Amino acid sequence: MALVLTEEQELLRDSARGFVADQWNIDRLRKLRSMSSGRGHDEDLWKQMAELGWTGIPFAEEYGGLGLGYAELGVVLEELGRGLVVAPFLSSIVLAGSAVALGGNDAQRKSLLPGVCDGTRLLALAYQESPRHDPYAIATAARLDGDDYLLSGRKVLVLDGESADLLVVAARTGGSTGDRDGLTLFLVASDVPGLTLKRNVLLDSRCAVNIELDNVRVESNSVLGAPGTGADVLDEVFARAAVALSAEMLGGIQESFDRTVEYLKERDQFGVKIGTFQGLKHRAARWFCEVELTRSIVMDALRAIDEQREQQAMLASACKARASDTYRLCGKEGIQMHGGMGVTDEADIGFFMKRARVSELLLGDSTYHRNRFAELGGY
Amino acid sequence: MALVLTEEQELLRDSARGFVADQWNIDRLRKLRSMSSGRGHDEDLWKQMAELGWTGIPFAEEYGGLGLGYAELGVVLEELGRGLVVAPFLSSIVLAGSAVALGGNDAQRKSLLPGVCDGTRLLALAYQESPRHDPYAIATAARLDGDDYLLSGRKVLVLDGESADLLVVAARTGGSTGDRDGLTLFLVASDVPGLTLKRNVLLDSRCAVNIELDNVRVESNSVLGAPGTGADVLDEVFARAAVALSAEMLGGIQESFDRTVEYLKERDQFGVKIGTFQGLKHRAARWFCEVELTRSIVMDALRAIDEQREQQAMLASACKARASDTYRLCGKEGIQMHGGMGVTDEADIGFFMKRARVSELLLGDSTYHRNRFAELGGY
Amino acid sequence: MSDIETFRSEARDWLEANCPAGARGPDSVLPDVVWGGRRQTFAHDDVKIWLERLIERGWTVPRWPTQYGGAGLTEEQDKVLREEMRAIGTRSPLFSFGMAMLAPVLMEYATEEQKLEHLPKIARGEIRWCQGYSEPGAGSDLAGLQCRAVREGDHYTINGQKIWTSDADVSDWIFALVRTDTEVPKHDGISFVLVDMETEGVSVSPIELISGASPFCETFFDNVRVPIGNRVGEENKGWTIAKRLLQYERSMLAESTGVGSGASTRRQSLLEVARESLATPEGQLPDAGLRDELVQYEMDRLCYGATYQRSTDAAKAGQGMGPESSMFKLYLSEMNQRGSDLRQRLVGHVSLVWDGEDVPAEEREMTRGWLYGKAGTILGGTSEIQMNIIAKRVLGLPD
Amino acid sequence: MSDIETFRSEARDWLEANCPAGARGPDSVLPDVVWGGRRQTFAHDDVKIWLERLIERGWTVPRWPTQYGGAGLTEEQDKVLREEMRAIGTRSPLFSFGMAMLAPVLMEYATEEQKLEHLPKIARGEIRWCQGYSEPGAGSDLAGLQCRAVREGDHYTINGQKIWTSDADVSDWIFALVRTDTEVPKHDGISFVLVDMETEGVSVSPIELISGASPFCETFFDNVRVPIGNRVGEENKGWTIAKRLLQYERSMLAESTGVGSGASTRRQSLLEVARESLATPEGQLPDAGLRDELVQYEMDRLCYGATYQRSTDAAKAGQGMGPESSMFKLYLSEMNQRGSDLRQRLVGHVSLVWDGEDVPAEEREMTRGWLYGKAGTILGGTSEIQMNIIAKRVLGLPD
Repeated sequence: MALVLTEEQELLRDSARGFVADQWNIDRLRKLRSMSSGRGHDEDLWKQMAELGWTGIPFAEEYGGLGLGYAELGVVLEELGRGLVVAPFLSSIVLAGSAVALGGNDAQRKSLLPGVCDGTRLLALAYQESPRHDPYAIATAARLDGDDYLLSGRKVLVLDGESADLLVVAARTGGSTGDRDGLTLFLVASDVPGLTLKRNVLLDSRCAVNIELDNVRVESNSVLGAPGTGADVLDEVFARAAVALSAEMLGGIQESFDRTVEYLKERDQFGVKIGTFQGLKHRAARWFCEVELTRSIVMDALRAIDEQREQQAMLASACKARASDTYRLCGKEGIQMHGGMGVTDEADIGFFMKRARVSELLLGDSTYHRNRFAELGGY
Repeated sequence: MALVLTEEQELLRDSARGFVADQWNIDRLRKLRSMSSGRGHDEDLWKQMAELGWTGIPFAEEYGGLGLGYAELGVVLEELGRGLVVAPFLSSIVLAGSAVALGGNDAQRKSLLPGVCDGTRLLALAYQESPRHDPYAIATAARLDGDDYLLSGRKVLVLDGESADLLVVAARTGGSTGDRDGLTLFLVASDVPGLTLKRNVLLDSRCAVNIELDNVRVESNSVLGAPGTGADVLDEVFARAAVALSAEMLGGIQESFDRTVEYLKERDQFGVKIGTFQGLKHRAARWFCEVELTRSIVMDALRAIDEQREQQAMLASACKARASDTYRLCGKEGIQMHGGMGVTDEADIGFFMKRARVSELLLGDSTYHRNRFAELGGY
Repeated sequence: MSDIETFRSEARDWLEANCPAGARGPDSVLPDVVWGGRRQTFAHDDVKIWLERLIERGWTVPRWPTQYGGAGLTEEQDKVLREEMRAIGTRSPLFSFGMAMLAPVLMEYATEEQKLEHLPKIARGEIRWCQGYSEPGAGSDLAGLQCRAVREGDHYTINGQKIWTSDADVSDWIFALVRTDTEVPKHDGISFVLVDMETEGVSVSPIELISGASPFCETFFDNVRVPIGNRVGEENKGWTIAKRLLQYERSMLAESTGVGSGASTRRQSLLEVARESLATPEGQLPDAGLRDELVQYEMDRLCYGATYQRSTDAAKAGQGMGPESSMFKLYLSEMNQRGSDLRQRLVGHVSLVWDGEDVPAEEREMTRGWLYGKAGTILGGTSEIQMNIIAKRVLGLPD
Repeated sequence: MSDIETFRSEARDWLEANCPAGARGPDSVLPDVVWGGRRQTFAHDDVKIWLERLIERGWTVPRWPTQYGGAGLTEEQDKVLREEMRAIGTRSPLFSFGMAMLAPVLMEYATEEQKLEHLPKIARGEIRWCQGYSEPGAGSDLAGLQCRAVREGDHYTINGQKIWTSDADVSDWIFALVRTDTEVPKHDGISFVLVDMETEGVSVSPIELISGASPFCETFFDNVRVPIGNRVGEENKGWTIAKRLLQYERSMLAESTGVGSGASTRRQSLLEVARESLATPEGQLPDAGLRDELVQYEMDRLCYGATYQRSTDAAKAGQGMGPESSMFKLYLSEMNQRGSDLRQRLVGHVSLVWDGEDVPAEEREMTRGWLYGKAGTILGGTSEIQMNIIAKRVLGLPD
């Protein structure tokens, strides 16, 4: 696949861009962050996005999806990221949705995915336990009790977990913390006895919950696919999700860059536009290069998923590492070039920096992915 | 000790600076690099430096030294480094000289150091075997044969080895490559049977030899100090030498910075001095900060040796890492800001870049020292 | 016994007799800073008592002349006094922008009448001052300020707006730069005036930052009448005073964020943070990239600390570093940002929480602090301005 | 069979019949580049034969019109021809600055007479061209050039000096920018002229670089008489042509150093270098810092490769990237320097040898190459110039 948008993809992009411009503005982030309870997103907005079919993009038509690819998903995510839209896209569609699509048996897929595709069912993936992304550092235990499993442990940073109906929970049926083997995914309703959610509003006004599982009883048919296959599913889910998240980040990267360049053209200092200062010009030029390189690797990594290229996982790591570093640069330079205004809550640019930080640490920052890239490459 | 020069140190600095200005110029480097044999330095120059007493600075008076400290040694080395002077100071005085002073028994010190102090005897330290500085990666074997030892192995990058009368050779009397234990230092005349020198001219026009040892027979009294104490001596020698080398690097750092700033003030482009361009101004300002930080840590690390501070070794690593990175920056920015002229052999600035590279890799680059710092700090 | 030893002995005795228990030693309840001013309150009686006793003795500002509220101590005596205070674990409970920034320029530029009017109130912590320099339109181009003071008989009428006036909402007076001539080059039409914030027409509005509520405010002047006598120095010559005050401000910033006890506490905690959060049971950090960054940060701190030490030693030896102070502002603010950022990444997910039920309050504060630190390279002179100053004043590069 | 399939079949047959063994497949002895010109020699007969046969068919420059020495192929035919040549492991043996840089601007700006005079000789590799742009005093300010051409009747008399004229010592003609009017703004007094280097008064002196001997020269003009007819385009309008030629130069540089087979060979070797030099028996790199740098470099190469691909794909889709070519020059030259530098540090001590008896010649060449690479961010437009271009042309930042 060529690294340009097809005509269809351009139409999709224009439609998404128009939707975001009409239906969303950054001021909503100021409201969302002060809500101490309830769903962390706008249900009406989500319904509209579902009606446009976006929530079904990556799923097969037999499950109610559009049967499109990550190239298309990336187009939509980029526009959502450009507007800093808050919606359970990454959590329900990409993370938990992919886990079901990749790891579930046919019955599970048939029962769950249509609701995911039409946006009526929200899923969330509960895997993280350590301070930083570390997929095998899972201690949560799943103990057989008769025909049932009892789950006990603690999960953190479950994105959009407060609005999810059903959680995909990674737990151990064997091995010990840090082992790749012995991981199993479970489908757990969010209102079962023994399960406690604690709600956090993140820096970027999104919601995530921490979860306590205290001998939560689930039936054996709530194992997603087969016991012990958790790591295989998670590896693939994370490789895809890292790229999808990067696409969303790309939108914010581009927008914060564009806004700052505009500011350089408008803001007067010492009687001239600050964009005339070579010190800032050169930094803007280098920043431009980083944005372009990020766009390229995101487009390539999205297509690598659709083409099932062998290098997929390494590209995903290169992609997320670059997106993390570039978005971080956007936060730093965006604020610095906006000067005093940049650190006020009144200016929008700070929200890009905050989204950058959350996105950076989600699913592994550049340090994590450089390490992973090296491991995958065998050095 | 305060981080300023005392009056005596200022006098020493002025004297060294005057000597370098009168007796040396960078054009000599162009000549030295094309000499394919002979001593890699100017013997007459060395004699004069010895007469000025510099070669005896760090040694006790009982061995013919001046009994001064590293603070003073650093002052002289900085001026030598500023002029890119080629002389066996680091090799004979700092590396091998310290090894004898720290590791030798009294008889060895009495017999060897007076000649080192008055410059009539040149020593060199042969330790390195691996591609990069790695003090315990020594395979050269010292095998007991009756009362003698037979040494076999290969040494690389023995600085000024072509002019040394006597080599301090690190070899194994126990353990295996990579072990800290089992290292012993030997005094080996450079003309003994079984020892072959291969001469290399380095990038910066200094000389270093590779050495083959093929069952070189040495008597047991040529063990420096006691068998098995090699690593203790080397650790301390390298901590000191890293700082001394950093002081020398500081001179080149300062000089290449000063020359480039002068160039920015002189060179016309687009009808103005290139020093008016803010892009270059800001880079020069940051470069200035790096130079100042380097000066501070070098001064502090030199005094830490004289005060025998506990943190000495960690400071030495922080110092060499910083000096390596800053000198490298000097090479990069110095050449870049000199533009096309900067890459011609006619311009002197390139010689600073070349010296920077050799100095960077000698005794460990910043990567090595960050790692060492972490190990010493227990993380 | 030499004079200085006599002084030491007397100081020790006085401190022993007068420093209340709550203001010293491990039981000290002294807050980080008592800023003074009309709205000052005291959480503990001992803090108030200690302040009052120091004021009485002139030891809130020991080196100031006695007529201005000080004790007229020599540099040497001052040093001894500080040593003795440290020995019992106490310090002066009073610190303010008035003491650190305004007073030195008043000493240099004000009339005797002005000094007698204002300095004693600063020394006694009666009046709290804030700084009216920056304006929304001017930013780094400080001298491009527009706040206008029109002379009308015996007073100026001031109209305009200041921004980044720290603590304006809790301060009593403001020292401000105003434009008194619009016809001349921008540096030549500025005056330095002192304004009582209770004057009609002065209003203050706090600024919310990316980190939430902040000490910064916008301060508005709407036909504010200020007596001519409140001007310091000549009319239109205020820029000289302004620049001098900025030097004092930079020194204050460098000292307050320098490599003192605070910073070294923090150092400790960054490595501990890493260990707690990520280390293996043997104390090794498994993530090579983070370990490398941590080492680099630690090394940079050593280099910065040595540079700060060198500058102090050079100053003692009479070799001031001058405009190199810009280097400290530039490097330190960025190094602090890096350190703070690294800490956040080391602790991972809890650092992402803006608000929530499952994250300790001190973690949320750290996150707010990290965000607030983004201002470090902007306020008080942006990094770009510091680089300009270094290029021009230190390196002598042409304009 | 469609036209294009017919063409493919014919091309294949012709190649099969005419490409000699030494110019194809694994046994190819084709040198990296045959530059042509009067001093061209051939190390192997097959190379010469192959060149002659391609010239005869117009396939050294397949898309050029036949009257200029080409074969008038369409873009599609050209693509097919390349595919067929790749299939038997051969390529055109001729490449030159004349083909890549001069010819496109001649096509656009020269008179028909000039085209007929020069293009066929370029197509046949008879004349080798070099570029007379830079001057010692002008540097990045290319338009500030001083080399003077004074019109005297039917000729110009040229006096001045050019620098960085690659391969001037082995070239036959030079295309040069000269100043034909000193009274007007600098861009408006420049003309573009073609000069036979055998003309009296032209002399060449090679430049020694930090890496040793180099292809670069200084070229001196001492009262050199050049016919007016050798000027391309109007007098004093040469700057337009000059800029256009620079675009072709940048494209050439981007392609020749792009992510083709050469670069990927090198990629292979950098990781291999690391393994050979430093790896444990299990293939792990023990030095965490170097491993991290290596990974970063590898990732950057992927990003750069994707960007190059994207630009190619965009061009195919008719969405040219335009001045973004400056991005390629800027990023690639720095990335190459980093890669080369990293390699040197990976191999360690042998990389430090300038000359010596105990280091293999290819290692010394790598070291020279690393040094030579320092010119990558300077020659052909410094990185600073590229950043200026991006800021102005791509981002639209004001002057």
